[in-house]
Amino acid sequence: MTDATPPHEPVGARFREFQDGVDQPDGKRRGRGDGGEQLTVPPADFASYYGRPILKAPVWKYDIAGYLFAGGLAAGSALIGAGAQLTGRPGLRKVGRWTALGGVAASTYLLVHDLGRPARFHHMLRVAKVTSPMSVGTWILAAFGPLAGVAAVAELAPLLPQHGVLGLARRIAPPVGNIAGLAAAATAPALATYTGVLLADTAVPSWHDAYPSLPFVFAGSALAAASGVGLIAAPATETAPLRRLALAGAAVEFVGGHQLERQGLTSEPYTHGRSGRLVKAGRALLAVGTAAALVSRRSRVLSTISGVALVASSVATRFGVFEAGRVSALDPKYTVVPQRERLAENRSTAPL
Amino acid sequence: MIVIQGSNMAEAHPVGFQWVMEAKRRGAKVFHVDPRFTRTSAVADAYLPIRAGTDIALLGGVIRYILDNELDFREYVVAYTNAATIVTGEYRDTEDLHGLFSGFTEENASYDQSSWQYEGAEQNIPPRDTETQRETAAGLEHESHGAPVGGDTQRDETLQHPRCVYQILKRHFSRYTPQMVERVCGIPQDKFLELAQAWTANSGRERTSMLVYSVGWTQHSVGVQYIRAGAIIQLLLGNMGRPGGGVMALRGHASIQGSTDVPTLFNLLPGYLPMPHHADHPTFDEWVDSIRHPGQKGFWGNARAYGVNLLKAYWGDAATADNDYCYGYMPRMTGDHGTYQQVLNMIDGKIKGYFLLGQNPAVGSAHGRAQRLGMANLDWLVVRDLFMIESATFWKRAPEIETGEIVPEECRTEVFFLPAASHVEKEGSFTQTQRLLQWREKAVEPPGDARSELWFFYHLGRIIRERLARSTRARDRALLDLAWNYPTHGPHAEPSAESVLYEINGYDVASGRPLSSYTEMKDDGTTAGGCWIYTGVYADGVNQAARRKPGSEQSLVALEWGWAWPSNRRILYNRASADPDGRPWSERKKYVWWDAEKAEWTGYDVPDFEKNKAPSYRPPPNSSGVAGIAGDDPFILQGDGKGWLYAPSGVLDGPLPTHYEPVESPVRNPLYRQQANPARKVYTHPVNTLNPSPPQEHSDVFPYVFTVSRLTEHHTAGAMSRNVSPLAELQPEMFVEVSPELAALRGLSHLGWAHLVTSRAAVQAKVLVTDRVTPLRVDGRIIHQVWLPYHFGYEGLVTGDSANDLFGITLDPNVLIQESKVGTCDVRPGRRPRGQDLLDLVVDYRRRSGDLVHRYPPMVTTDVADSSSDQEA
Amino acid sequence: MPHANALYGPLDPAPDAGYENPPPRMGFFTDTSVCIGCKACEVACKEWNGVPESGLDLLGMSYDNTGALTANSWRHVAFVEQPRSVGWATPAFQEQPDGPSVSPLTAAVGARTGTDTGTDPGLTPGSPGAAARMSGGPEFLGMPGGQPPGRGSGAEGRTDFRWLMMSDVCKHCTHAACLDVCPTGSLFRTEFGTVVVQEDICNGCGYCISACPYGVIDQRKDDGRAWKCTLCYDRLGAGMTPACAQACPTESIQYGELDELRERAAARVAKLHEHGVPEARLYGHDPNDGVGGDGAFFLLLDEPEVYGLPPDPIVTTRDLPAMWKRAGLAALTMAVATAVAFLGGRP
Amino acid sequence: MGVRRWVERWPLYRQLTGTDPLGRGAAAKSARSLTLTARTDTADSVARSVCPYCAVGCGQRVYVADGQVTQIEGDPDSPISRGRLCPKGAASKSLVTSPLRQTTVRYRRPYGTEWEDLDLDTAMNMIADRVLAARDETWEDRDDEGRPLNRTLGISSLGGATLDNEENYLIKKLFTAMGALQIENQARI
Repeated sequence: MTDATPPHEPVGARFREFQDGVDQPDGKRRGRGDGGEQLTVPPADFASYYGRPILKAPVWKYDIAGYLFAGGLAAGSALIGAGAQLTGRPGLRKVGRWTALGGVAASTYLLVHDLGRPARFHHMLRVAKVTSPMSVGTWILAAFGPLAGVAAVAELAPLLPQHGVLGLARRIAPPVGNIAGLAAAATAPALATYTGVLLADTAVPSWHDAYPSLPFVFAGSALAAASGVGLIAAPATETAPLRRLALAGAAVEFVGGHQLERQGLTSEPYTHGRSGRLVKAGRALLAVGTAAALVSRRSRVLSTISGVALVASSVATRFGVFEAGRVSALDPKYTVVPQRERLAENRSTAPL
Repeated sequence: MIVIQGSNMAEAHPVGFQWVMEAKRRGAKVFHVDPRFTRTSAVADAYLPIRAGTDIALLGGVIRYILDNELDFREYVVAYTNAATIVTGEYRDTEDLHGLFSGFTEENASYDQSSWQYEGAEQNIPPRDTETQRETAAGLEHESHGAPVGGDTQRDETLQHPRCVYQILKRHFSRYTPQMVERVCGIPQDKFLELAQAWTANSGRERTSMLVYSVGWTQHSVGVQYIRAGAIIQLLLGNMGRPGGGVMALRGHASIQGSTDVPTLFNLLPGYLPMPHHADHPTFDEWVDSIRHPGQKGFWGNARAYGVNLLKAYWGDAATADNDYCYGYMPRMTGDHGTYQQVLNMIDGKIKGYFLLGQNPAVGSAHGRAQRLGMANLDWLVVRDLFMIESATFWKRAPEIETGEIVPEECRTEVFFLPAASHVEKEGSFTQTQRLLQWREKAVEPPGDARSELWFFYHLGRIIRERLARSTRARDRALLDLAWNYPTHGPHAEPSAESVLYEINGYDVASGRPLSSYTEMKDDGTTAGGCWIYTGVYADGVNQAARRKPGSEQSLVALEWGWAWPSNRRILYNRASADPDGRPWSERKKYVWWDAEKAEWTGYDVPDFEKNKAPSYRPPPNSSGVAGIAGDDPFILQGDGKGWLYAPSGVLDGPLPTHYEPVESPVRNPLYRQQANPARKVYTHPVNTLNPSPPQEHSDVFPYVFTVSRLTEHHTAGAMSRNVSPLAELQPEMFVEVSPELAALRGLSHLGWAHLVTSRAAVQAKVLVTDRVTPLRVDGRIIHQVWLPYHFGYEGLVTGDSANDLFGITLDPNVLIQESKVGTCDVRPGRRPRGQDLLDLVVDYRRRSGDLVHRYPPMVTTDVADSSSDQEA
Repeated sequence: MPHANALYGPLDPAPDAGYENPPPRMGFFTDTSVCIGCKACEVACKEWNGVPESGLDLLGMSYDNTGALTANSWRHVAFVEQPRSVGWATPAFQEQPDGPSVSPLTAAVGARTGTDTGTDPGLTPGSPGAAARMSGGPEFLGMPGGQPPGRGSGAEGRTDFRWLMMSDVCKHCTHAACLDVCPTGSLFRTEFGTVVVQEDICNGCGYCISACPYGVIDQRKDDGRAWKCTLCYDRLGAGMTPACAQACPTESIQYGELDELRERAAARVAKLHEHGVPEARLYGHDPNDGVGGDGAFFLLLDEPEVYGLPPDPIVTTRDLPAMWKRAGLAALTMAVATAVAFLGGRP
Repeated sequence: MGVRRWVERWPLYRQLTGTDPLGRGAAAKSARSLTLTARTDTADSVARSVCPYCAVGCGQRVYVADGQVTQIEGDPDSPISRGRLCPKGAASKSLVTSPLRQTTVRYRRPYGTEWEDLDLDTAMNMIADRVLAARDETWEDRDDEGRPLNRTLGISSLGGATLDNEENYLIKKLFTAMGALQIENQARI
């Protein structure tokens, strides 16, 4: 037997990674001892406990990113539905209402699915806590969901027989649907924007620091996505407001997104890495979608392209923001450095 | 001040350590001396890194510092120790003989102790044959009392006589200078002086210092002398028998103290009575006389009563004065029958059956491979444990299966695994580290087939006696006459533990009244008692060990919590807490004192002195027994009532501690030509190879020092922690701690693998590179030490190689405890080879270091030039 | 009406949570200067609360094989090896033939142990660079010497050394973000002022986990619910001491009325300062800090982040009113934008 | 009535009508929290015991319910330990209730490759047989000079130091009467 490198058999999966890194470079270098070489590790400008995150990363799965998208889509669509209803665009109204229902159903499913104990979903209704955006959101969803449902179901009225009990329903449905549609639209902006608070009201550095802008990003993204669906599905003759809405949504999101990148160190995840790429992709798609919407006019193809881009933009933005939060929680840098800076600032401004 | 050395108290005894922290809070300074920086060092006021196995050199340095600067507590030393006693002119010191004392015989590597005696006492007692004493671990008999001294001694209380103990001590330790301490131990002189100054500054009338050790001291081939060295310091500084002083032996198991008091040891009977030796004790009278030494002073004068009571307790009505109380039934020792000798005999096929009772030698004993090979060569093995331990599954899971040394289909050992009851499933008493007996109540029934040892042995005895009921053979009389009638209760016929405690305590045979003190024991057969030092634990028919008056409702001494032997005393020799006139040395350190008005000793503790013996009492000439102890002789179980700085007999490897290198050491002894303990117990057996050490050649094949010990999170051989999930997860894998410097030298990386090789085995472990381990500069060389926990084995929730596999077997001569705190090894990166390759690796090391099987380290090396004139490469 | 400081600032939390005449607020003071790292707290907690095993992994983070507070470890003893002096002791390795310290390097290696699963409960890998920094202390700026360890000796070697140990636990904040954001009321404030997850209520939404500024509360994946220290709510109700504090051999973990603990802690810091340990400082004791003071606070010997604690945590709900305002504004913007889009095109 | 009680137990109702409008404390208390008790309070019995690990001798209280150990913790009355325990002592409940504990006799016959089951009585009798056989086979009556030996060196024993004094006493007594000399203990190690 000589000093040949023995076989490595990782004891547990958790060792595999460092086995690769640990047993080779340092050991060999030290073993030879031929001097001069730096035994260094990447420098850091802050202290931590074994470089480990101070915070727990969100345990939310991508369900929640999906929820953010679906909820926003539902809210925007409900608004569009109501707008179409009030301005006499039945095709667009139908699309809006159906998308709202679809969105809220999906978001409810995703929300429940993400729970560790889905069977206990109803525990959300034990309390109503203004300190808990999720509680507030639950109650908003509890209000919005049925309303959106009624509004959407009302669209089925023409399928009902003319006579009998169902005939009565056929006659009552449209006005009930209209009331429900307007009521849903009234709660829709809250549904779209509370999610900004949902993320911001955490210790996750990149989310919390973004609290002034996240509701706007999400509001804009919701409008853009809903407009996108409308552009795809609604009769071309009724989509004019959607082009304006897409533009408005894009504007709101751009402004909000711009702020996201101006909040210091915790902006980094929005501009770098996978999360940064997602956010950037979202913005690029938003620009493309908006531009396409503006020039599409009568072109069905362009409208569809625009719609798809806008929806994709919203998805990318939500996933990007979601991922940025995870990244910022997992690196202690984003926790320690801003807090240190804040302490230094307080110290320098504190009276002696 | 508290000096912790040879102990990692915060890790191994965390709850006891609360008192150290309490003292620290009140201003005490804590010093920790240890080969590596531990959790104890982390909270200590000073940490001294030391080379494993050199503690006597450091302690000797402190002794020299005290004597040179006359910092001893002179009044205490003159009155209470044997400093003034004059030693015979025959005595020659290590100073004269290159590290040997006078009286050494090379043939049997042992000392004739006659030249160590006090002046005038040379012929008074024929010193027992030292070789026999070594074989029978006779040093253990002194756990409760000192060795005998004959007649009256001559004293020079000015301490000027060249042959008085004080002057002998001074000369003996003269070469233990700070420079020498640095050279031997690797402790910088400043650090040494910090310790020595603090120790001496915190001792005297107003202050006391405490010394704490554990198996870091005992598990050496010179282990007993480590403790002697500590005791000398504590005596010189007046720290014995006083509150906040003493030498604290922190023992490692719930009732390991009890296991020596009521021993399951081959050489002892309960109460430290010796097991009869075929040549020394053929008759009852010879046995008794060998204990009490007619004409001797002190409490051993009553040894006949203790012996008779034990035999009465064993054989009851059958034991009468006419048959010497059945002394003839007793088995006789002929030599060393200790656990390591047994294991070698097992390998040689001499032993048929083996009981393991809550013990796991496959992991917990030195030289694990020898242990497993021994077990694989038995007829039968009974394992009683809570868990399926390594010692029960060696026949299918031992490392030797992989190397082909044990083949299940060819291993004949029949194994019985019997599940044992846990500590909450049976009642009984534990004796903890301060001799305190505490009774445990039974909480629940044991599950399934699990039973207590009490049940097992009672019923095994019952069955065996039933089998032999019609026997007429003489050899079976001892079993048939045995007093074996214990009341039983419950569904499993569990014997009553209290009835056993009652027998241990002793009782009046006629009335059955429990004895309240060993002074009530009679030598005429009218009383019986199983362990004289425990008499009183059942005083007044009350289980005193079960007393649980809350500590908050008592003084700090807490005399009404449990029961301590002897006679519920909490600090031994506490007469020394008062000055010769019986007054406390100081108000701060008041503990036990003479109340002149009532003419009795009184205080916070039970006085360790005859209650009404005045300080002014002087024994009449030629008095013996208790009457021979003067009113100012606090050490009443010593033959002369004095604390022994110098031990004229009883310690087999010298009257004074001397630094010898561990048997396996990379260093030539810098102090003397004599390298290692010349009187150590050696086993020459093919399985027991030893790594070469200077002045032997090839010691550089094993250049590094390794030491092993406990982690807080695990318990000894691991059965009680590696099978318990909340503990297993806290230290989940075998590891080795190495210094950054050794890691660089040997190409080890943090969390990578390394293996350690000795001439016995190779053991692999994950590497923890840490600043807590430092290289040392020893005698001009850099010495690297590594540390391993010894808890791991191949069974349980977490497993790993066993550190004890690395050790060979060499024992301390006094008590036959193995040197398992220090050895030499090589350290290599990566995992160890497996199967035949593993054997080849070890064989290769043996080859490179000489033909070790036939070449043991020489016992005497005084003919080889010492290191100063023979600088090693 | 809710208290003016209901979301931020000094507050006695139990009355604010609707308890009339509550018992005094109870808490922990963990004095790390006397911690011996025995981990009795970790085990005693698991035994009492039936907390499952948290994995059998050697992490190489000194003696810390637990890694972090998780759903399966409600007490976590941190171990930090540093080549720095500890005020009460003389330099440990003075005059030893040592090279430079290896602590930063081993910490960097230890940082890489773990998995990416985050809370399984598992242990998230750390960043080696940041880990290396921990053992240097705040004023330690460069990496250890530019040569392999062992090369140098004497004066340039390490001499000082200290081994910090600290038993971490849920802080039971005065303003507990986990509790604030819990949508089910599973997390609630007890009459003792502590913060407890009610296991019969929690539906595992996970919001509390992102909200905790200390990274304490955690989801147990195979169970779905969130778990953390309850400060032994059941034992408190029976007038008993929490399991960890009861077990702690050296009184490093002290349990009692928070007001009294704060006084005790201040005295202890003063004493340590007096005895040459100027780096001793309290953490989480101040009712004016970002979480209104912790119910479990600490005496530390280094910066909080060295122990894995945030240096200046602020409860996220402090900004909640502002967040709602921004959300309202955004909602309004959305509504207006929609209105304009639909109406603006029809002059 | 049922509906009313149901509503009154609804935390939201308590929020709106009680002292805890934000629903962060009293109003949110669950049914379990309202009835929570310490299991030490509801134990059937408490045994006063001593920790089985090291030799410090810390006091333990062993709580039992339905014949099972439900908790082991430090005994605050003990002047030695003052109610404290180290991690090992604190793990005592896990020790005695460990699922890894063996509760049945296991037997490995010579040259066997697997464990077999064995009845406890049978095992006791088999062990007694083997002890007597080994003793007879290796009995030494006298030494070369005719001095008594009365012993067998064919039987060894190694005991752990977690055995009780009473157990050690019986072990030593029986083995001594049997002539078995080679009785050793952890105390030697």
